[in-house]
Amino acid sequence: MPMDSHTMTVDHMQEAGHPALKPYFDDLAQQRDASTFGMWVFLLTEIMFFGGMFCAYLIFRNLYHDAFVAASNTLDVVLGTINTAVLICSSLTMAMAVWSAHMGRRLMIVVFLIATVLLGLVFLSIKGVEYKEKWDSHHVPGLNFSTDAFTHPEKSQGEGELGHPALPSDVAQHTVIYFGLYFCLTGMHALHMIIGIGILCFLIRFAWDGHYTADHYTMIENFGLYWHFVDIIWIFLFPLLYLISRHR
Amino acid sequence: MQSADTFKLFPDSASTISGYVDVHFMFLCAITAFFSLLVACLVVYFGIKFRAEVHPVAKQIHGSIPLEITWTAIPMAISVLIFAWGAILYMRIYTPPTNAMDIYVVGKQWMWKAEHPGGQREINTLHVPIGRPVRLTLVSQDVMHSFSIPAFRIKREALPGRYTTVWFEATETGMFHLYCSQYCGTNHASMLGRVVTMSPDEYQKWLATDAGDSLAAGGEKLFQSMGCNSCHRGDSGARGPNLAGLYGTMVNFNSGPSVIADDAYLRESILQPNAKIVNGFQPLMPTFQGQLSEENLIQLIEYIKSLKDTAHQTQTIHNQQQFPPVLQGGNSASQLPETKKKP
Amino acid sequence: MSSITQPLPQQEKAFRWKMPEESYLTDGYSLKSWLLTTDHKRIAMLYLISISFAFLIGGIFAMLIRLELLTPAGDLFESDTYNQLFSAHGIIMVFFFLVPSIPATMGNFLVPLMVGARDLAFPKINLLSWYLYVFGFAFMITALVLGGVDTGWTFTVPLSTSYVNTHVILAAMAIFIAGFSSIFTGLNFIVTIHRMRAPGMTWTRLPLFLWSNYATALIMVLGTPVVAITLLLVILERTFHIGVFDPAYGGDPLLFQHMFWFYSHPAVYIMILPGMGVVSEIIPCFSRKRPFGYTMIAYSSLMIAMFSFLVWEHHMFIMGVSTYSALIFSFVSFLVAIPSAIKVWNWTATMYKGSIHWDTPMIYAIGFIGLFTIGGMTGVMLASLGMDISLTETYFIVAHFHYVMVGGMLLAYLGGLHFWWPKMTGRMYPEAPAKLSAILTFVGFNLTFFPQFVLGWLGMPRRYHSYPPEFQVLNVLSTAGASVLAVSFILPAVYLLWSLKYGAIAGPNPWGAAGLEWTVQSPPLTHDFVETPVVTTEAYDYENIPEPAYASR
Amino acid sequence: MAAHVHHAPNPKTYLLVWLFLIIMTGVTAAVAYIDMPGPLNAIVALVIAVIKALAVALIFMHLWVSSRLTKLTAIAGMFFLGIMLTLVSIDYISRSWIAPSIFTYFRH
Ligand code: HEA
Ligand code: HEA
Ligand code: HEC
Ligand code: CUA
Ligand SMILES: [Cu+2]
Repeated sequence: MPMDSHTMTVDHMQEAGHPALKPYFDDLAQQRDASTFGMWVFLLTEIMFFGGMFCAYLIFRNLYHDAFVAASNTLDVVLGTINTAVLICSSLTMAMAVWSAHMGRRLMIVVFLIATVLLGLVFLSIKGVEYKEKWDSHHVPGLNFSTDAFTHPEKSQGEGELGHPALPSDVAQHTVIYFGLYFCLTGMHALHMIIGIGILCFLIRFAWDGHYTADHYTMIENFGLYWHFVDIIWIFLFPLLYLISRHR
Repeated sequence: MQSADTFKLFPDSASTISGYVDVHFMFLCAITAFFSLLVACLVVYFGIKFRAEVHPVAKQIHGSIPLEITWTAIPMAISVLIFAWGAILYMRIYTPPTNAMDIYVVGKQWMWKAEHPGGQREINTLHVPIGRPVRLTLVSQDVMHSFSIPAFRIKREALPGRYTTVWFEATETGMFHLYCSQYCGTNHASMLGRVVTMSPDEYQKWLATDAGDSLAAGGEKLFQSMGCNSCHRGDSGARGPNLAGLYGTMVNFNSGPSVIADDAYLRESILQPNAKIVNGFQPLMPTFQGQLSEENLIQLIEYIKSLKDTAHQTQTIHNQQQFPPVLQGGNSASQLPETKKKP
Repeated sequence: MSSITQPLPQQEKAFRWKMPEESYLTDGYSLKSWLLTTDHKRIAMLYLISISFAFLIGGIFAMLIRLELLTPAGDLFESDTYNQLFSAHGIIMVFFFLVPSIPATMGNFLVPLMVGARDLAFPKINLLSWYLYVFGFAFMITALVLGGVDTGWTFTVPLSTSYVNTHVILAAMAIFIAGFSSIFTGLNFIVTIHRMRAPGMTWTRLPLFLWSNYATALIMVLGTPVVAITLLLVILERTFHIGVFDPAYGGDPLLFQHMFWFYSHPAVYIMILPGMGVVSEIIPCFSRKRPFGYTMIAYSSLMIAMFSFLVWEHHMFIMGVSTYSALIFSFVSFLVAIPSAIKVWNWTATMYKGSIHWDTPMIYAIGFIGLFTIGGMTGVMLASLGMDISLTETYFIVAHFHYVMVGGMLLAYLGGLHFWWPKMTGRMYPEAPAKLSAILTFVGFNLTFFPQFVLGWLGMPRRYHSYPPEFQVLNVLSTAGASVLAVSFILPAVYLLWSLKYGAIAGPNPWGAAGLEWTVQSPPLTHDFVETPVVTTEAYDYENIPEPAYASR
Repeated sequence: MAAHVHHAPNPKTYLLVWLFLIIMTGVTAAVAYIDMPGPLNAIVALVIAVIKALAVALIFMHLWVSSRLTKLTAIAGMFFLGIMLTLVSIDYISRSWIAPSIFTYFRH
């Protein structure tokens, strides 16, 4: 049973006066452990949160495969791939920021965090371009949705370069579900990125002020977990939305 | 019988299934009562027998593995029994016999519309003969409703956009309640009516009083007016497959697994014709979604069902064997047309 | 566990405890010191006040429902009003009262005290959780004030997405927000129980209350996000017609049912496990006995949490799901009943050869066992596929879940409230009226809800604002019972408030109960423990805990 | 300090993982243009996604060097998500299955 019970050691007695130690923790190790574990539990809820949408996606992709293929082909794989790469780069800079914090290098933390923010912004901008394209081709459910591009591909320009035949209207109408889920999934993901970037700005400020020391950088470490998690979500969204339904 | 009493303890039983459900219910009540009383008696008995005044010092007992095993195993065993029993009952209620007569029920906010094959229509009432299995095919025009006849011990959700089925065989003549039991908005509590069960003779008489166009006849008219016959001409050169004798057979598609042509399939074929393309055909058929009401659909389906297999020699693969019913939770037609059974 | 405390005075009758001069209650009196507190005990009190308010509102709606059902005709309210009443009743009672009831009040108060920590792992998040609750509740109240919501607490689609024009979005937002409050509570519990146990507080020494709250927290963390996203999709469906739930666009209403019940079935165990934990504390204490089968009770909580995620489809048996999956889910529904059965037997066996004290908490606990068993066994009846066809969507369901939620959880909540009242406030509640109200609750409850079993069996559908006359007598009985029930809930509200000022001073351990929370003064200090406690004895070491002579008996 | 921090990966590992992820991204995008039979496209893409996610979780998120409890938490997430996806799918997949005769045996 001694899975994780704590014993008093001389070591942490000396830390008792550490400015970052909260009064209700015994020592910094316990505090750090607790918050990292807390972060993981939070990510657990995030898995289930996105999981609900993944579940809906799974069901409808199997029910309305043809519609999903047609709709998925309107996405730009090149942009999607670039965005995936951008996000992976931002994960790298984030991991490096955590490592710098671990090494106690203030300036490096700041540099890497700023790099992360920038890459995040690049991702969002590209996403914005894609959304704009969806808006222009009337693929936004509820706002300007139309299935014309699928039922009459010859009329719409810029699209159909993959040369897909016209969809019968009863099949085409189900593309709304694809786009509905597309916007829910990528929108939720983007929202997480925006929140993340907001927090990053604070972290940069704190890091610049020298808040984080080699023995206390839990904030950065936990934020890193969050950022990587958002990356992982995208790693699944990318194939699900862009790749797996390209062929009938 | 529907009665003016203000109090009763036992519902009417008026179908062949009632007895089975009642026995199961009584058994479950007995089990529930037994365990509840057992627990209640034990806690009260211990509470009095060992009350502090007479039993000031507790005897510390840490537990007992044999006891734990016993009181896990017994409820387990009872559970398995109830599960099996309940499962059998469920299949009984949701698997219509092959010789059942069809009645269609459409739910909408806030009324039930019943359609008999002979074309008789009723609202919030359902006339049925006793001694004859009746299969109800339910669908909703708007939200979810639920069709409940307590005296028959049956209940089935009416879903928008999808058929569900349930069946019964009435045993008593009389009038019984019929409710909508799924909450469906403002007048949910008024979406009720009655079931009138009658002897077969009376039923025939009742049918005769209200004979209009049969559903199939109505369907035939629609088949012409909607232009179905321009493609489903029945000959081999037609753009669409021959529909005669289609019902109840296995249909193969260009891709994906084959299915049995039941009511649900016919419905889908009309509303989403291109979801599955019949082997050897092109996705030419336009969707009729929005152009046909639920009643129209029922008429068309009845008409297609009524088309006998005369010159059906097409690409649709025929399997002359009896197919076992499809169990989409009973949501689909699951029997062969009666004609198939007669030699 | 008690070994580290000051020895309890086994004293002459004349002994009187004094109210401690310093405690978490005296640590600042300003409104700010309450609203910005991060002290888990103060947050617990904030929660206690807010959920009492929610219960009051939900209860008033319940009384109005019962009043309408006094006569067969729908004469008191419009049908729309009635629909709004039961929707608001269900939503408020479930999401704003019963889900937070024990975890957010007693749980928040006791988890750190029981593990021997000075606070929860994330006190600020704990406060945030309360604010989210209040914020969510404000949304709900706004929805009600603006004209209500009439979807039932289950938000059935496509009714909620395309047909009703009431404030579905506000109500869904309310639940969405309150959901995060519940997630944060769960997160805090999990981390605290894993990471902040005092030296010597091994898993096998963990009080059963913590085991069950731990299991609850798991469900909160794993299940709540799913209902959050489901309701979000309902909102989006309603505003943007994204098509997932609405058959008019090709969506599937059953998918909504799947996703909703994926949370809401586990949620019913959020609404019972903490109560089971309370009962597991009360019964040993008032039997002066170690719980029979400690490990079985502890592990059965985890089993319930685990299995609760595998049974949701039993709410959909008649809705046209596949027979194969119905078979699986029915079978697992029986399995999930087994751990509950194990608990019931072990509690009963704990009383065997105990030294039973019939104090108020014990009366509630015993009431819990009896009523929960009836409620649970009727749940088992519903898990039977064939039986469910007849009973689903009738008053039988209403009776079933009130037996488990009111007869079970609410009784446990009240029992726990009485049990820990001295710890929370430093004062005893008055015993005589408390006993009276406990007995009244029991009687009123059965009178209210037992007739509903019969009504359901007769086929009376739920959510009906008028009904055929043959159901009248049973409905009148039920309404009569509800009035008794109302009195029995008003009573504690009165005497508990009274006791805040006039109650006898309790002292640290008026019951002679085991557990670290009883080793500190009542009410406890802001940081709970003066020094980190070290646990050296097994849990529930009642053999070695002296019984105080001066408790209210 | 908590011992496991010392095992935290170093920049070299990070770079390698990053390279691997970028390459995998390219591969999965390229492979998507090939029309493979049946569900193979989906399977390949998802297997690659799982591998990538594992790399991020294990190395970038330090899961590899984390405590058993943390690993358990991550697994629990996957497990319960898996339960949701499988059990919901079972309903949809088996709705149109043809009943084995045992189902109708008890009917009368
Ligand atoms: C606190 C809340 C709570 C709890 C604990 C339970 C516990 C259980 N519930 Fe209940 N339930 C609800 C709240 C709860 N329920 C609500 C709110 C609804 C309706 C929602 C709505 O539609 O609005 C509902 C609906 C509901 C249904 C759906 C009915 C329908 O709509 O068609 C079913 C069906 O299986 C069910 C089953 C069960 C079972 C098997 C248990 C089991 O966990 C019970 C286990 C306990 C015992 C079995 C008792 C103790 C055991 C013994 C004494 C030993 C003997 C045991 C045996 C022989 C088995 N419940
Ligand atoms: C926690 C859950 C909970 C609780 C406690 C209750 C409590 C009660 N419920 Fe409720 N009920 C539900 C959960 C709950 N209910 C749910 C989920 C539904 C389904 C909704 C739906 O269909 O969508 C439902 C539906 C429901 C119906 C069915 C409506 C219908 O289908 O048409 C009925 C009918 O009798 C009913 C009655 C009651 C009664 C009489 C009480 C009584 O026990 C209430 C007694 C309480 C009071 C009268 C309050 C008075 C108390 C005080 C004044 C003191 C408190 C103040 C302080 C402490 C400060 N409830
Ligand atoms: C433009 C021509 C056309 C019209 C008009 C048309 N259909 Fe069809 N129908 C087809 C074709 C082609 C198919 C086979 C391809 C497919 O499955 O979509 C078909 C298939 C079907 C099927 C499935 C047949 C099988 O063998 O499984 C049914 C049932 C059906 N149609 C009914 C109707 C009804 C009812 C109408 C009128 C309301 C109608 N059709 C109008 C062309 C048409
Ligand atoms: Cu229709 Cu209720
Ligand atoms: Cu349930």
